[in-house]
Amino acid sequence: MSLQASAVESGGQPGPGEDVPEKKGASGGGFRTRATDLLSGSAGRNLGLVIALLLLCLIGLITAGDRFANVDNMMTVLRLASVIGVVSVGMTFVITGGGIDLSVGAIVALASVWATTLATQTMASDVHWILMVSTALAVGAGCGLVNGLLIAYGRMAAFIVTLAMLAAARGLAELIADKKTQVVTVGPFLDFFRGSLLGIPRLVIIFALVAVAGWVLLNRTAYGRRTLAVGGNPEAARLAGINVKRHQTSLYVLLGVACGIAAVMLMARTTAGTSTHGTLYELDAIAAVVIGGTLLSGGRGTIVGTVFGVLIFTTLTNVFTLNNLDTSTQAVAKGAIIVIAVLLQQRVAARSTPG
Amino acid sequence: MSLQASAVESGGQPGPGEDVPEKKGASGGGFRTRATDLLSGSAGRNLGLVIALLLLCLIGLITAGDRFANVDNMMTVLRLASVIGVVSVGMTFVITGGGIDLSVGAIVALASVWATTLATQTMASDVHWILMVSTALAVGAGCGLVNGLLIAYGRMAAFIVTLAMLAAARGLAELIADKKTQVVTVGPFLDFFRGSLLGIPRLVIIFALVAVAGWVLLNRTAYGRRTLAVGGNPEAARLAGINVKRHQTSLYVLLGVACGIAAVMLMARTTAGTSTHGTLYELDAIAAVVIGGTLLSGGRGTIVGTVFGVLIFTTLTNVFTLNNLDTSTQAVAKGAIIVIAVLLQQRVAARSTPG
Amino acid sequence: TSNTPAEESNGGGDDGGTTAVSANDDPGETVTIGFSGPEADHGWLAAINSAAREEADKYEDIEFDIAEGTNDPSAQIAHIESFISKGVDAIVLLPTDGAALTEAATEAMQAGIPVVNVDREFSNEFAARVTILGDNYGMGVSAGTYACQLVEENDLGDAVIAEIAGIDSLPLTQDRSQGFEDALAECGQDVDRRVAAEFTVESGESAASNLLQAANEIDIIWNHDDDQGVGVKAAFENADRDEFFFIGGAGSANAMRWIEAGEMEATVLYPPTQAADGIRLARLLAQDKGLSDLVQVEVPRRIVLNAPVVTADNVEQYMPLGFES
Amino acid sequence: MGAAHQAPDESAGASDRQPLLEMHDIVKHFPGVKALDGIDLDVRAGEVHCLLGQNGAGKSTLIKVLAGAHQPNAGRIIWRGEEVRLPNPQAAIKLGIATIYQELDLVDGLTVAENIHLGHERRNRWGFNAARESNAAAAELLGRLGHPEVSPTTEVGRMSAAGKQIVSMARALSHDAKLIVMDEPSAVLDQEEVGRLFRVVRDLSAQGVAIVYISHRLEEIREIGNRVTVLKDGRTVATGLEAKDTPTKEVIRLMTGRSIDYVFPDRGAGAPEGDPVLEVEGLGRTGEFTGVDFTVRPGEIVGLAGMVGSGRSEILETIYGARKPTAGSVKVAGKRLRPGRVGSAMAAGIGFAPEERKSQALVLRDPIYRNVTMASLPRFSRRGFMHNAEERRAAAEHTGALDLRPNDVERAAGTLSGGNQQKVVLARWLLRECKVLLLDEPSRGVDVGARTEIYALVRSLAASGIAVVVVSSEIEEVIGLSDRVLVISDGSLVHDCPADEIDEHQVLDMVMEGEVA
Ligand SMILES: Nc1ncnc2c1ncn2[C@@H]1O[C@H](COP(=O)(O)OP(=O)(O)OP(=O)(O)O)[C@@H](O)[C@H]1O
Ligand SMILES: Nc1ncnc2c1ncn2[C@@H]1O[C@H](COP(=O)(O)OP(=O)(O)OP(=O)(O)O)[C@@H](O)[C@H]1O
Ligand SMILES: [Mg+2]
Ligand SMILES: [Mg+2]
Repeated sequence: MSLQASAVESGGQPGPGEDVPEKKGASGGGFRTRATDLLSGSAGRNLGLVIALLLLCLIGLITAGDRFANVDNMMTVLRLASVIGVVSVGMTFVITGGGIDLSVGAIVALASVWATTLATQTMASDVHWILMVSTALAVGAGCGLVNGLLIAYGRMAAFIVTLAMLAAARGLAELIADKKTQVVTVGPFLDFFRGSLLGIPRLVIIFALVAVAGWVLLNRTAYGRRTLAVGGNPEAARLAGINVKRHQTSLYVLLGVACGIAAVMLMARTTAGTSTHGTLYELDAIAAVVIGGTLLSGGRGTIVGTVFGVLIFTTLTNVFTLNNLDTSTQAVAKGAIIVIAVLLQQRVAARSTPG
Repeated sequence: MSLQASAVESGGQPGPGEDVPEKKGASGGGFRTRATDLLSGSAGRNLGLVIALLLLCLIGLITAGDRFANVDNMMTVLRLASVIGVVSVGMTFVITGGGIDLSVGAIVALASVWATTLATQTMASDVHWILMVSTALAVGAGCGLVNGLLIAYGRMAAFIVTLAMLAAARGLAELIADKKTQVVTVGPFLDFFRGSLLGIPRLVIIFALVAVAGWVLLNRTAYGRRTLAVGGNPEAARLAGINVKRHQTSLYVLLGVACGIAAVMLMARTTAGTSTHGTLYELDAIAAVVIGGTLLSGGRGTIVGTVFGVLIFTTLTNVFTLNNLDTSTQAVAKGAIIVIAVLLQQRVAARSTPG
Repeated sequence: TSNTPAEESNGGGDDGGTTAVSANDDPGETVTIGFSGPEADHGWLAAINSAAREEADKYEDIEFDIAEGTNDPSAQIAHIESFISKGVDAIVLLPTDGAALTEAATEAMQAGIPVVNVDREFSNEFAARVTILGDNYGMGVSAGTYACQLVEENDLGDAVIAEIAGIDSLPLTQDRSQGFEDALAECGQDVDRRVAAEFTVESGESAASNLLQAANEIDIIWNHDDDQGVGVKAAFENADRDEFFFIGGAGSANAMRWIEAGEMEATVLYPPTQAADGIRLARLLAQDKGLSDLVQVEVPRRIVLNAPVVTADNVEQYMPLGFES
Repeated sequence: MGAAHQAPDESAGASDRQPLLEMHDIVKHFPGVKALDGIDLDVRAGEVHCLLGQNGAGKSTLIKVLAGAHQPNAGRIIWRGEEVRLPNPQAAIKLGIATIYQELDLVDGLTVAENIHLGHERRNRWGFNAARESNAAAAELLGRLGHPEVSPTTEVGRMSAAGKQIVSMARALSHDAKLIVMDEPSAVLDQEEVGRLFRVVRDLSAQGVAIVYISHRLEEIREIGNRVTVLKDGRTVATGLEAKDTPTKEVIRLMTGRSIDYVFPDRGAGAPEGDPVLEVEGLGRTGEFTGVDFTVRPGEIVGLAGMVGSGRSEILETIYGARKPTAGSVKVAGKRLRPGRVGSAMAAGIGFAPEERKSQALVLRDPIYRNVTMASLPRFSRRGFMHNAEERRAAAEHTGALDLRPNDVERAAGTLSGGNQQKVVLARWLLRECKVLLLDEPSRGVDVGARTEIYALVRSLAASGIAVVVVSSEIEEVIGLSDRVLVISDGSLVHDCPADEIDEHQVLDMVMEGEVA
């Protein structure tokens, strides 16, 4: 008896708005064991991603050998992944809650510029670098709040609101920075964030902390549960007593704060704040989230998947670079690999479901 | 006895995935008249857009006077609107059908490059420029077909597939063009497409034809009905005997052809084919479609709204430029104006509905 | 270490100028040179990349490690970090953002790897061993000065001068505009209309189309970039306007041909050979050689390339420098 | 169940013809479930063949196989003597099999006429949509169904569930079918509507069209059916039973495997006492209902009777705070609720099971336990962290008490059969220990066995001191279950009396006339 049979029948694409329960996610009735449960659960869903990542590493190992497989290179990949990773974790919440945010890159830029103005930096060197961090977080949260209020209480489409924010925040960043790159001069700030702990760069540690906090928040708290409900069926959530609007707003604020953190990390990494920071982060973050298995239509989200999604994209670029592939060929290969990775993930997920 | 039920006050955001009937659109049971019906229909939904556009024109008139309000300038706005307009009309179909396409800009680039290679142009000057046009259309249709097959039959998320296509098509365009700008040398081609008819540039006429054809297709044919059905409730469409996968595929092909047409128009406008053509068209087109009133979650689409959306964005840039506004201020103003336009549209739509 | 007899065919030939005087082109010990630049998403940058690649190919003692072009400073920093960990002998770096890459370059220098900074300058002079700059400010000045000259020659009085800039948020665009403005001020002129495009043909066309509507009569238009110039020129044709002097920037082969054909007044050169020069210098640095062409024995710290104006009078001379875009 | 025995005369002649449809040994697996495990069914032309079975027995799955919407893993389908394959819905439609699905699969954004003709659009000479013709045809079909007032140009998304049901029926009729499958068409209809539906069904079978009719209301089966097939756990347990002659007890025994007394539970001795816990005063919403006044005491069950569209759902939703009233107030235990705030109502101890479980109550993709605990998250969280094991245990306990099938709380709620989804919604509020429970159509789509359980449950909840308000379109249910009956007509409360002082006919009269007969 084929397991695929049921999957073949669904006519609709798994696109936005679909509310048919996913067949691959459904698990068996009476004869389910703990092990298959795990498999068909999050691990099963992520197995495809793990395989894709391993394959990628294998390719890296074969084609670039030691240059790929050394601690330094691994740390480079992780460090590169960490900034967009933090944004993607935040994005996972917004998408799981049924929203979308195109303004993340612009918010990162605005936060980085605001936190590196002469005024802020002077104050920060007088008092403490924490001032710069708070500025970035506050700017991020503020932008997120505006997004959230317009979307939830103003009943506007998230796509449009955040597109407007994308334009406005980047424009504002340019105005503040006067289109110049603002160099970070606060030594202690750089020392702290550019340092390592036990050989692991602090940026990577921050990413890890954000990812773990995100995982706990989504999977182990009432907040996460509400996020899933709001994304899965907002009307049902409302009738079950969840304050849907407030919750949606909070999701955008959360993502705004993540953007603020990312801005701080980027400032440390590049020792500068500029209005060009975070360019195209919106696409990268959404891509990582979606490739990780979070449904773009909301109601199902996975932080582990998102982290894998980010790692896959970053490793891909790293392997390409180590192999000296030219940009155009890289782009073509990247397109093909994304499709293959997702197909792989689907097949594995289908296979790991008990029948 | 009436069978109409009012939609329960929606608590959710009108964002992606919403399938609760629009509250603002809900109209009363027995006491509905023909006139209010019309208002709450497409005209009512577009009234806000008309007002937004008129306001914009008023601002243009006040701030730039004759320079804004002259035929030349109007034609310039229309000519600039026409390329992205054709793509947006195609995008309206895909979004109405429940999909999304991020690869439109890349497809435009690839089609323009492919149609202006030395080989194609040599052949075209020997035979007829129609060869260049057919090449562009075929490339567009081909890319759309790949998108459609992977999404509908490969059951992959449209966002991911078209993101992959975005990377791959642009990369391929770069490889073909070797990152050079390929100048169009086929005189008759340029003469034809850069010419005017009764004082109206041919490009504008093409846009008008595409828009009218799109309107008829969406509103007056079985294909359009099925598009709405497939986007609104794919399972219901399948049960009603519609071949949902084939239909979805055809939508992406349609958009691909629109991209091919846009590529031809762009080749004529810029006298060149290059891999940088169509940059960020995906965002522009989706923004125009959504601001026009098409639901991002599918099932409701309006070509008239899309045309207004395109015109609003193009006029906005025109007015800004006539006023010598700097780019950053433009961006901030643009963000604010988008939000205001949508809020306006919502209020007007709510006002024009009885009850 | 080299025992290949093929050196002549590799090194010499096409670029006679330097090889004649110096022994520096003789093969030395093989060195690895890392190169990182922005994404080649536009003609000038593509020319930079290919010139660098070609230059490296000429020397068989160069092992060329070219990193993927990227517009994300964070990713570029990663490139530098991986160069450091790979232990390359020298790095040629065209930063996406000079300030943002200063720290990474400094680290490389501290690791003993000489860094050649190309085009966009670091914010700290210890971050590079050599800095080769195309002079963006100078480019604006050249364009402005030439515009002044045109005003004078044609007796334009208070001329209507328009500027079509490139990507506005880039510091280099700001430098060019500043130079243009300063030079115009010298002769009592100013920029009446300014629009910004995005270094692409399409954005050039739409920016120029809108610009032409903004003013009925324009005397001089300076366009920052010849690559977007293809679109700018198409816009002129579309609007059927040619009452102005059209000055370009960068100096692509297209622009040179237009000048020859009289369709363009002039273009301000911004040579895409900087990276190629950077490769040469990096090789010399890595092999501990000097510049035997100069009196000075050492490789200099800072080289600023000139931004000459190409007009119908001298276009023939500059034609070979024009890059196909 | 005192419905009249009006047998259509044609049925006698129908029985000796060759079967129109035969299904043999149909097997259908879903991941982890055998939904169908060898089903046999034969249907003759011109008969009304009833399909009975508990929630989850496999009725809907069987008819989806028949409609080409599901592919069976094994089995044969024979149509007019020839074996056929139904790879997709088109194939079934082409053969002349039209289906009204349980989950009303209509497209909200299209009009009535467009939905009716979806997939077989009317076109004019040039291939464009013939809108006028399509509207006219739709109007004719709606007229046949007794609903000439429904405009073919209304958008379906704005119609009530009952309206959508009518559209679905019109769509099935539009196909010129030889067999029409109706999956619980009466679930959302009131008595009058059901009467109209039956007239249409009789018309059709008189024309030789076969009907497969699914319902959980046994009295309907008796009224309209010719033969009965009973399913249990994916198998056919009885087929070809005479609808008129088989005793109800026997049918229930076949379905459930045990004997159940299909009766309403006893009302406790004496009227409930104590101060009213729920007080609704002058509640109104412009255009929907006005001046609704009533009180409910602890332990009392109050039933709201009325026609579909009379505004009962709106009243419940307004009490619950899901809609903001334009007049009046709601008090719980003497404290006034903040109008239009669900949170305020919940905090005061009101629970609400809405009428449309799919769109209003359930997150279909989420596991059952999460749907059950959705309204009680704080109870399972310590400082914001969820106590997952306890959550699952509590959910399983309550779904078990409601006899959920399969009782596996990890399953996605969307994979449950219709009736079982309703039990999940009920479990949500049982978990919350409410003071007041508002139930909108609690037994819609629920099978006899479970229905009896739900009645008993509601009664025992009341006995434990909870005040219950029930809305149902089955007047019999309102009267049988409640202590007090309120009659709603056209948005206002027209009558309020103890349940044992009123009978079905009186209620029906009031509902229609809008006043006491
Ligand atoms: N958009 C609307 N504007 C004004 N009145 C409406 C609207 N929609 C429905 N109504 C009216 O509101 C009343 C309540 O409708 P509804 O179908 O919800 O009642 P109900 O008694 O709950 O029926 P059911 O038993 O099917 O749930 C009806 O009179 C209906 O005509
Ligand atoms: N898509 C699906 N995926 C997994 N299991 C399913 C699916 N659809 C139905 N089932 C299961 O198949 C069984 C039969 O369900 P079905 O809907 O046919 O029952 P039913 O007899 O129509 O019940 P009801 O009277 O409640 O409508 C149930 O156990 C149900 O959970
Ligand atoms: Mg069913
Ligand atoms: Mg109701």
